[in-house]
Amino acid sequence: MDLRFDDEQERFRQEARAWLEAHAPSPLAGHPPPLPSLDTREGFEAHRSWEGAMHQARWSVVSWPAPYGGRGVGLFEWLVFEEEYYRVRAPTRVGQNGIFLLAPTLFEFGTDEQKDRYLLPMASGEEIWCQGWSEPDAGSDLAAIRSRAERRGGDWVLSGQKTWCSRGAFADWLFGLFRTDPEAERHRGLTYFLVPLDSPGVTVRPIAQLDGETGFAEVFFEDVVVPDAQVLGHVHRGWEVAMATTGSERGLSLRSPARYTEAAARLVELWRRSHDRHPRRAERLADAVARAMIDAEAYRLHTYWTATRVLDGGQVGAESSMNKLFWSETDLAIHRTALELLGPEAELLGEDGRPGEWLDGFLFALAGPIYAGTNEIQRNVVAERVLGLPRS
Amino acid sequence: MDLRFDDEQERFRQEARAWLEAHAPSPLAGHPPPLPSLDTREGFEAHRSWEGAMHQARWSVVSWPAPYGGRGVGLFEWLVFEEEYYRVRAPTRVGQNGIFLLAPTLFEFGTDEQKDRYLLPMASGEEIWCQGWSEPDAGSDLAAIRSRAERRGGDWVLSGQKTWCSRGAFADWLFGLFRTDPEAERHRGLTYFLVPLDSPGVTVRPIAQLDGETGFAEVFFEDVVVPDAQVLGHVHRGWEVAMATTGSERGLSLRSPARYTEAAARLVELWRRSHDRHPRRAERLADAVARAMIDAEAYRLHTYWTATRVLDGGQVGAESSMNKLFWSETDLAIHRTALELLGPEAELLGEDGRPGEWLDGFLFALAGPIYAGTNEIQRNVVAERVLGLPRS
Amino acid sequence: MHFAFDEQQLEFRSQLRSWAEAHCTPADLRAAWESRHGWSPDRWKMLGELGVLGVTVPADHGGLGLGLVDLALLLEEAGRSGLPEPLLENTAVAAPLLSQLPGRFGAEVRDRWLPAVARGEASVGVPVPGLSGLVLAGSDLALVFRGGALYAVETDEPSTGRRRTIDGARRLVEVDAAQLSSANRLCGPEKSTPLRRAAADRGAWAAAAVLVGAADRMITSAADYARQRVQFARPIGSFQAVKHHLAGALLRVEFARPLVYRAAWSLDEADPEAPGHVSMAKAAASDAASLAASTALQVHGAIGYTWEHDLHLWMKRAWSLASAWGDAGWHRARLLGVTDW
Amino acid sequence: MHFAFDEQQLEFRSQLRSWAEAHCTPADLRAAWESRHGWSPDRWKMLGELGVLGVTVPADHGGLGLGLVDLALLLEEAGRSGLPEPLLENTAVAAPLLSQLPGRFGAEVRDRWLPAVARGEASVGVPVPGLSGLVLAGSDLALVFRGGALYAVETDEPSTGRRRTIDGARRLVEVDAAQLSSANRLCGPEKSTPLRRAAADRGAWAAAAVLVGAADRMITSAADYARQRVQFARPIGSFQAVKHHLAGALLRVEFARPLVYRAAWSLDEADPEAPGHVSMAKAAASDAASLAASTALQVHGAIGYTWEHDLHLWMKRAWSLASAWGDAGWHRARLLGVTDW
Repeated sequence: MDLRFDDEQERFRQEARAWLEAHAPSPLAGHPPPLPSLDTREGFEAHRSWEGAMHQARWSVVSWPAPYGGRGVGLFEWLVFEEEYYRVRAPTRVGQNGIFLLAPTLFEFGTDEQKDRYLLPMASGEEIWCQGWSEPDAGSDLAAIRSRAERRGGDWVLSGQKTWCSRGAFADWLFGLFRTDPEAERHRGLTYFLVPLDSPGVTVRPIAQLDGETGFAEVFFEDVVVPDAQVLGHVHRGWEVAMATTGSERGLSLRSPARYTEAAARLVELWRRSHDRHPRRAERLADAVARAMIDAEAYRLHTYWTATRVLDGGQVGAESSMNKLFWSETDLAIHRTALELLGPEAELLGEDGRPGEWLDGFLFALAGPIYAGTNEIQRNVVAERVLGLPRS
Repeated sequence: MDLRFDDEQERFRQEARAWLEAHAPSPLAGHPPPLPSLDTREGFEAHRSWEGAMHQARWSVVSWPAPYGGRGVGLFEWLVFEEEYYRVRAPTRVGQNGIFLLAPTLFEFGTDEQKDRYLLPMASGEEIWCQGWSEPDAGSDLAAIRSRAERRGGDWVLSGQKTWCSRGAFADWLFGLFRTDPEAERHRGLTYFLVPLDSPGVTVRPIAQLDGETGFAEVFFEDVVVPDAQVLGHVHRGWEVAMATTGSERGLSLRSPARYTEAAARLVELWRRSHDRHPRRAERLADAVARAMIDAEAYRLHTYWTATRVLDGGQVGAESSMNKLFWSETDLAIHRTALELLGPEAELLGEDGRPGEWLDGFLFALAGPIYAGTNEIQRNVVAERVLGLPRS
Repeated sequence: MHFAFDEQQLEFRSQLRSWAEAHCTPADLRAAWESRHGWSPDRWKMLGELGVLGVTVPADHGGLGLGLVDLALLLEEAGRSGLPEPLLENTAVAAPLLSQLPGRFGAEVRDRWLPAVARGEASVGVPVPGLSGLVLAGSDLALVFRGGALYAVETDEPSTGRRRTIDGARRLVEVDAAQLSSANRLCGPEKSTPLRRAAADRGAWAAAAVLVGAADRMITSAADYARQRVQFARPIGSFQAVKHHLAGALLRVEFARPLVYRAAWSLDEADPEAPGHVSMAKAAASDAASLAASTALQVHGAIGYTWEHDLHLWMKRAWSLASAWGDAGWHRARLLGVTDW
Repeated sequence: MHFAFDEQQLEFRSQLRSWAEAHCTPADLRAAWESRHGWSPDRWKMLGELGVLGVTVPADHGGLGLGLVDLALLLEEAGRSGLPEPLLENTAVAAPLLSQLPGRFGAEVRDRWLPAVARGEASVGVPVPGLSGLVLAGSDLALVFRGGALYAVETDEPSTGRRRTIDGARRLVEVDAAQLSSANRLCGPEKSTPLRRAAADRGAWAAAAVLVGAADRMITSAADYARQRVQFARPIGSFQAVKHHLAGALLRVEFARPLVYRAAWSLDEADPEAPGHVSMAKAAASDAASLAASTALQVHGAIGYTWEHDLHLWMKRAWSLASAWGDAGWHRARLLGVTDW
């Protein structure tokens, strides 16, 4: 056991820190100002430019091989980079659906042509991806997908409807599952497609979320023609291909621990400040603050633990479900506690009419137990796969 | 709306208080010393004597009609009596299974002969009853009962096994369900029997509980002969008869609110004392203490609310499940919080080698979410009957 | 001892419910949120005509001269319907406060404004504890405690410090200190302190009543949704996880309710324990509504997270009122005397 | 960065597990609870022979001279098997404390007792924070902090103040103040304070490790039971309520574990942050074990509430150790510097 980062990792951290401190838009002093909200057209484009700037300096996808814009570093270096990224409160990654959800699948199942075609524009932010998993009648029950792809000539013709496509309002491409064999049962007969959202027949309907902004969208497909080159993995085997991606989503990459340790550190700061003005309120909430702080740290260490196992040749299995449960609950606990610390000010929006950082974070955290597989589904998975309890 | 007790009720309260203060064994100063544990032979008999003393003064069953030893008072007077009973920390009622579970059923379904035969000895503690619902394979799934009663000559012959019979180790009689029609499905074909535990063929095996004492027992029946006079209600209709009883158990009578308001008041006392010695621990736990106090009070008021509806001619339905969930959770919260207030002393037993009041109360409270229908079953009932959600 | 509402009280609730079903639909709520103050002076007038705004106004000022027990079910109904108008502030706080204003100037203010409130022709703003100087947007008169004194400030549109809250119907404006003067000063610390405390208690109680109604609505909506939404070829309401979430949330609402009703009684009776009873009610109702909100959201899933779905109209009211007038933690702390103020 | 145990550490754990399966069965635990001190000197000797008791004893005193990281899995295993012997107190607290005793008398005490502990021929008692002067029953030597000073008291059976705890294997005896004198005084406040603090941290850490093992065992047992127990013609483990209870409890254990391992590393490295890391570990492990206990009990139902069923052997250990060495609340408060002491 060795819990120190080695010299090279420390140098990598310093290099990342120096670059981020100089370039990252952030609410912190000494940085370029923060970007407008990701969920507006203007903010989306500003975030896209930031992805481009990161790509220029090769910080966009540090763990990818150099030909695709990365630095070919390992899992721990990626975690170190994330820690630095959140430390300076750099912008939310508008490219995260592509980079963290699709890219691992592309690396595993993509042809060389596909990798060459999609990875660089993804890393640079030129092409932003949204996901197309859910449908109106296929939420928790993802295998109930009804959107179809039919063979016509040498191409595929897509029809149907996807929903809750995060980033869908302004994204360029969508990845998702479509039913290619209507006779097959549920998980079978699905195929994984890559679809440009400017294709004829695609209609994007932005959906406003709790804060009134359009963080996701419905996407309608009417006879959208897609060539074979945009099928990822084997035809009819999309479920297995997709599961690799949802594995990464719920596993190590989507919600890096740095996000929670950073939020927990801010919570402790807020607590210290409020202790001066309202000592008894702060004493009362000390337990909840420390709880949130411990959970954030537990998540970080658990990730290191899992990362070590992966580097030693192990697999990430149902842990991804445990991770998802834990970070979503931790995120809610951090933000609920912060709002309690704010007391009567918790309900106020900012002078700009938008939720302040804690209320905004709370609204965001509320979605955590729902997306990427509801927490109810995840608890089933943990009970069945880890504890061996029988399926209902 | 009028939340005052009337003059007559206040006089009744004063009379009960005066008698209890003079006679009730209690840990409080000025009282006869508390009785030994109910779950020992010696303690059981001491508690039986106390029931006798209460009966002599007509305080044992205040709400029953005078011929059966009561005062014929109403629901609110009963609640007032319970408040006074818990206020002086009088002994646990060793007769409670009979008085609170069986008696309501006897009043509703019993013949005049049965009422004359059973109620007075029950009120006086001469005959202490235990319940015989559960069986090894019929716990949450109570309708899976397999103990049988067969017709032989003019009598019934009982065979099988009951378990988790509270007070069973030392009780005199058992009431419970036996299958009289083995062809009938689950809830049907059961009959409600009253069985003396000294009948030939009955074997009682005391079961030690968490604290090492024998609070319950297994009861084995081998060809136990029982006459028709000991059938309560119609043959084969025992389920309906029993449900009336479990309705009372989970409804208004088994766990009177006074138990929790008294415990919550002691908790607040403990909190005040610990605030002197460990102010920061106390500040930290103030929230939990207040929560417990509020919940105890909510349970009391909710009971008054329901009692008013019953007196106005309404019914107690699925509320009994809500009550059971609420008091069992409240009881645990009160005792957990007390143990936290005790800090490092929480794990210690008393000088006498027995758990002190808080640890003892905690162990007792732990059983709450299990007996009288697990809380999981109760949540199903609430969801299905109150919220109209579909059965699984 | 008779812990129940009477026929008249139940009947008044039914009337308000029928009215709200016609005039306070989710579409009406959305329109209100888009409007200047977040609520509608027209609907305010209708509430006056219904008699709702006069419940706590003395009969000699054009009201019904009733108490908070008579108001309880109406506020609960306001929570259930999501009514955006400042009902709780006017009926539970401003009207009783106006009734008690001391002195000649106090009598003038009362005589002018109480009848106007009862008729739904005016709304009187009161400051929310902890957010000093902020009153609801759209108030014609603001009663403001500052520096220990109580002032009555006529201003239908303070220009500075407009603040939105997470509840789109609940907007606050700051009363400019420059507007406070000896001319509109009602009384000094000695008389204003008990008035301020009483106002805070009545506000906390009323918020609790509204919260119980909102919580009830969210649970009912989620149960409706759970009966209809099918996944894995079953209504999701048949899954134990969904059942138990909803049963747990319902439990907290059902046991908060009698605390709220009892506090109303205690306030009406001027029971010295009333502040403690209010704190119990507000703490339980705040928690019940917060739990109902997160449970309803989880049961709805992504659809509940959208602006298009109506759920957020109640969730946001629940979050706002759970924190306003003292949050659950503050009221629990007050019960044990361990607050900062 | 390599956050994993090495082969040797895993192998040692396996050895202890095999040994415990043979020598520390539930029947053995019950026998220990009935015995004089709650644990068995014979098994203590066997633990010495296994090398377990020498892990943290320096090589020149007959031990392996290893650290807490090497001990972590062994303590976890002790929790899993319910081992009644005072393993955590001797290996994690007494041995390191003996190793650091100052002065000539300190050296004498060390030279005499460390090898005896390593061989399983003696047990050294250390006081539990907050229960001043109480040490485990059956200790041959007690190291006692009193009035700022540290004493070494030889006494195999203090006569006064025997106290049982809820854990039948964990009995405490009071060291008589009359036995403390200048003759057995090891050092004064200046030297004893850091020793006392270090001892408290190592004890809290070790308790966390045992708690994680006990929690793991309770969840595993409950899952086994849930697979077998049939109600409503289905194994109860197929009900979502049971699944979700157990998944929730497992989650808390799995995320407490790395906190425990990290704290061991930090203590071994004398990291200045180690006390905070210990507090995180103990808080998380205490809560995880308490939750595992109540979850396992609820899954078992009435059978789990009996003395005959083995579950209570672990529940009671969990309750005892969750409160000993600083409970979860105390450690969380320490993280923010808001404890009473």
